[in-house]
Amino acid sequence: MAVTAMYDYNWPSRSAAEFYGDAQLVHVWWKGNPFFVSAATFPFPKEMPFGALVGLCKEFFAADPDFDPASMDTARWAVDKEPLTPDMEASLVANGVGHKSLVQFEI
Amino acid sequence: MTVSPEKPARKLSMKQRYSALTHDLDWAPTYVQEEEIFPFTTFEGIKVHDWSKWEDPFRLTVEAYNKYQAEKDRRLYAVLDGFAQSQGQVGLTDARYMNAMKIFLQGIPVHEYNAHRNFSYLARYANGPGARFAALCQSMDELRHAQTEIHTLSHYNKYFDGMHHWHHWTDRVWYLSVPKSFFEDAMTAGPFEWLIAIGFSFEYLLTNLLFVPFMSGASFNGDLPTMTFGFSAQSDESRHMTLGLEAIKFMCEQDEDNVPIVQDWLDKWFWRGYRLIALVAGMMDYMHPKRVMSWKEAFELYFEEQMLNGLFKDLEYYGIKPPRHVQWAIDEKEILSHQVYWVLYQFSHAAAFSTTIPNAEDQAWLEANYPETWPVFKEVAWDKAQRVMDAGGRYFNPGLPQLCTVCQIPMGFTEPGNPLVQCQRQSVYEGERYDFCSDGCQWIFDREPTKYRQAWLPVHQIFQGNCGGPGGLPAVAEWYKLGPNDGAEYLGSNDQKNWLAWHGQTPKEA
Amino acid sequence: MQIELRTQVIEPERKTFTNLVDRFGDRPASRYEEGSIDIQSVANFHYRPLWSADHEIYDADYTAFKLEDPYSFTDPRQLYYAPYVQSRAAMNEAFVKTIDYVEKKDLLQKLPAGWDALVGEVLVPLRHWEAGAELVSVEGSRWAYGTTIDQCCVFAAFDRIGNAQNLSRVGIVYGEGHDGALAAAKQRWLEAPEMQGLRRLIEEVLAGTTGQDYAAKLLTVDLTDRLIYGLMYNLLDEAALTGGAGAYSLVAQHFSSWFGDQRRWIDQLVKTWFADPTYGESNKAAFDAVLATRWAQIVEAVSDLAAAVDARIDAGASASVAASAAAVAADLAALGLTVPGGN
Amino acid sequence: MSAPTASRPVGVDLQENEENRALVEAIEADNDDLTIRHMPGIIRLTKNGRLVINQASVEQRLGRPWETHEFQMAIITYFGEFVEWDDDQIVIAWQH
Repeated sequence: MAVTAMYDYNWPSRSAAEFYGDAQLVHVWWKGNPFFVSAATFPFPKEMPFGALVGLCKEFFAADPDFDPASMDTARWAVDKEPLTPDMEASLVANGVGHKSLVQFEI
Repeated sequence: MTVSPEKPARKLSMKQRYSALTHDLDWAPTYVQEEEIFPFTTFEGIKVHDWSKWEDPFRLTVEAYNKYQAEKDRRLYAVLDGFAQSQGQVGLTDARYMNAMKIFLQGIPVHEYNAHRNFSYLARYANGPGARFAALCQSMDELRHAQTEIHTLSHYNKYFDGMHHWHHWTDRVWYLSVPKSFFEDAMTAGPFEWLIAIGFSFEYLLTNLLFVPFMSGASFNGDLPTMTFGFSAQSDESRHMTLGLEAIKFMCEQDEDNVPIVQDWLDKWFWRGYRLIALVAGMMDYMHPKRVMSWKEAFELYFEEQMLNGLFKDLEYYGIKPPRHVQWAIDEKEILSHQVYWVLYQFSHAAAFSTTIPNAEDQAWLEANYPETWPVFKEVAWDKAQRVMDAGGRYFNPGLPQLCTVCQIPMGFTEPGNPLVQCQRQSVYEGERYDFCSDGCQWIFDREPTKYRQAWLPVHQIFQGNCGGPGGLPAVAEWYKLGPNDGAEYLGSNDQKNWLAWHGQTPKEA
Repeated sequence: MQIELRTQVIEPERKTFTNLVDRFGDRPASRYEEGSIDIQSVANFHYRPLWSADHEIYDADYTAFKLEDPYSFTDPRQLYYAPYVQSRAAMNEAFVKTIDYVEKKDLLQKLPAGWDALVGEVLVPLRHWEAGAELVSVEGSRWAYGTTIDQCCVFAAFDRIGNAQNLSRVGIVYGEGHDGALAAAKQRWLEAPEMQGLRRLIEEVLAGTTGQDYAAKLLTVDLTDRLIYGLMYNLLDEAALTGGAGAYSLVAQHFSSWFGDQRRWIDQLVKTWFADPTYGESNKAAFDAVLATRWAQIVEAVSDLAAAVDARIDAGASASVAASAAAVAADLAALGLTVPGGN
Repeated sequence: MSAPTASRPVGVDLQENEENRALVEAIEADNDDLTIRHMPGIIRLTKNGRLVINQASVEQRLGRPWETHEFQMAIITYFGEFVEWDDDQIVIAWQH
């Protein structure tokens, strides 16, 4: 829907992909564990392998005293709510992760 | 001229006199077109046929306004002076109470001030003299509120951290973008939308929740100055509520075609305002050491009973329905404050207030007031946070949160009926994804995507290097100008140390 | 049980807010400073206005008059809300005492014929000038950059609607408690030839026929006020005393003392604009532009008013306005400004 | 159709202090079936239908002249609508 304004109101996004160069924002969400009150946003390189994201997650979510890093190896993944069996060697982009995508896992 | 020996009684009634002193000052221009003088009141599509139908039941004149406002301020400043002279801060329930007032100072006066500026816009550009004068009085009031709030908290600033740089923080720090984006959203709208946004939805529907139980709570916690300014501000607020109510009725009565536009604005601004005052829910239930009533009870009393059962029955007459997404708000009343405080707790290392785990007394109160939701929340959140604490740590979230594009609160609100799973909504507009915490925020974005995609989202800006460059959190904190004592954990904080010293205690005794 | 007297002095952590320490040094700040400096948002605005394609919510570009540091201007009266309403409550109380006295003694009914006509046909219609000036003032309250300027504007707006109401009360008393005199006065504002110059001026200013610069508009009104107030509330105040119209003087004194207060902040603002290290010269040029477009119109409009005064009483109004205009022009020239028509 | 206005509550929250005692007493005297609730600093008065504040009742208890404008010094919030605010009376009710 167009904004009703006194002129053609078409201001651009201030979070657009172009502002992040070779990186893109990615939201990582541990679904079902509200100890992390919300998903976390990261500026990940587009070409970063998915496996590197998993590696970072193992460190990041260790803030939860009950977290077992090994459990991530069997996590169920989804990107933008579509289930995904990630190719750990392939890049985020190749795994369908775009700018401001929601990468979620359940363990 | 003949002079009668006995003066007759005043010949003009209060209403006629008010009309002579306000409405009658106006005239229809003939040297220029009316729309040249009032250029902003047509583009929104609101049709007004007769501005003289705008009613102001208060019928204040400048003389009466100055007289009563001067008296209110005399009383208020006497309380402030007395409190400062007697070192009243020593008599608060606890220093951690001050954290609520830190958020208040950082997040409220600047927006009272914004309201002042935009009511000046209405006072200038509304076509009708009645509406303009009511707006001018409100502009003055809002300036008053900004200043009395600053002056009230000025004394506390001398003795507590987390207040001294509020004006710098308010334009920059992440959680303060929540109120900032709310008011800037309203200020960038046209004059009629502003009236529905702030005049009606915020002032009439929602500010009671901010001011009444919260200020009563201040009194309960020994904060007499805050109670006094709060109630004093509220006495102006009743005029503002009246303006808001008049605004919605006026628009609906002027033309049937206005009703759907007003309904859309009401739907938008109810949700926008409700999300904003979620912060108050967290402050009331978790940051006040002693509580008058829970958020849930306040919501039932001041929103469900007064507004849904009272006001909206009245507005049915015009074809106005209760706000879209109101049921979502009702469903959230059991859980809202837990989620908000949990956000504040885990990100207070990057904030100008401190937080701490609710103590045994707090927990008993939470259990009694939220018997359904507190035990669930306690288990997944606070028990774990306590274990981290017991092991010598302090749980802070190691990252930056995903923010809702519209309300800008970290996306910690959960799906209705499922307190363990956060609500995730996404829209794609012109190829770009946007995230939302709720159906309400998503609906608002989808109506006006080219407005909300401009949002200066703090997390996104940090990653663009616009908040102190690429140096990570330390660089951001420096750019925020946060001092070492302004945030993080309350226990062991400078505030707590001072508090204990004032009371002749050491941390161990506490 | 022992009661220990607390003798310890609690040392404050700081004297005031950090922005004020940064600006003024480590000293306690006044309530004026805490409530007026740096209150307005300045950074990271979220959305663009729906009603303007080329401005931010707060934007120094709403006017050509600029300050490198907006807070280099402070109100010489140091008025924030509480002292403002307190001082105005006192002023209103004094006015009410006057008007009640005037009413009780039927003083407006006892005016000499010329003064009687002057009050009904020239003075009371000026309530509409005040109402228009109120709108110009409150426009500044929205568009000014910085709280200290905005605050002076909103107080001026409130003062002026108050002036309009006070003139209306004069009209009600003049009309012996009815609003008939107000209706007649409004008719004069709309139709009497001597009022049309002022009405055209204020309508054009509000419409922005020579631009939407709020500060230029304020200055236009102020220049006009200097002549109107000089005539109606200074010259005629004196003339009333010698002309047997004491009631006029009783009323006029309130307006002239208000105007003295009003001019203090405007003079200070102009002084600050002109002294600005970066914008001083461009501010002067902007003032010159106001004079070039409006000065002749202002003098003519108030001269028409003076002629109407001269038609009713013998107080030398036209000559006085001409002298006032010359004096104002000389003041402006002394500031380095160019006044059209010679100084 | 909405519920009749007579059966829907309206109300005011006033500052609970010595200055407002006469006002509260006047409201209590002039409004039957008033519900009263106390909170710290606040007295909340609610009633179904219509709530009336009479200048004469307040003045009688106060022992001095009282302008209806003075009500603004006492009020914290209200719900309903000011359907009348005159020299001698203030009425809060729903309209429809």
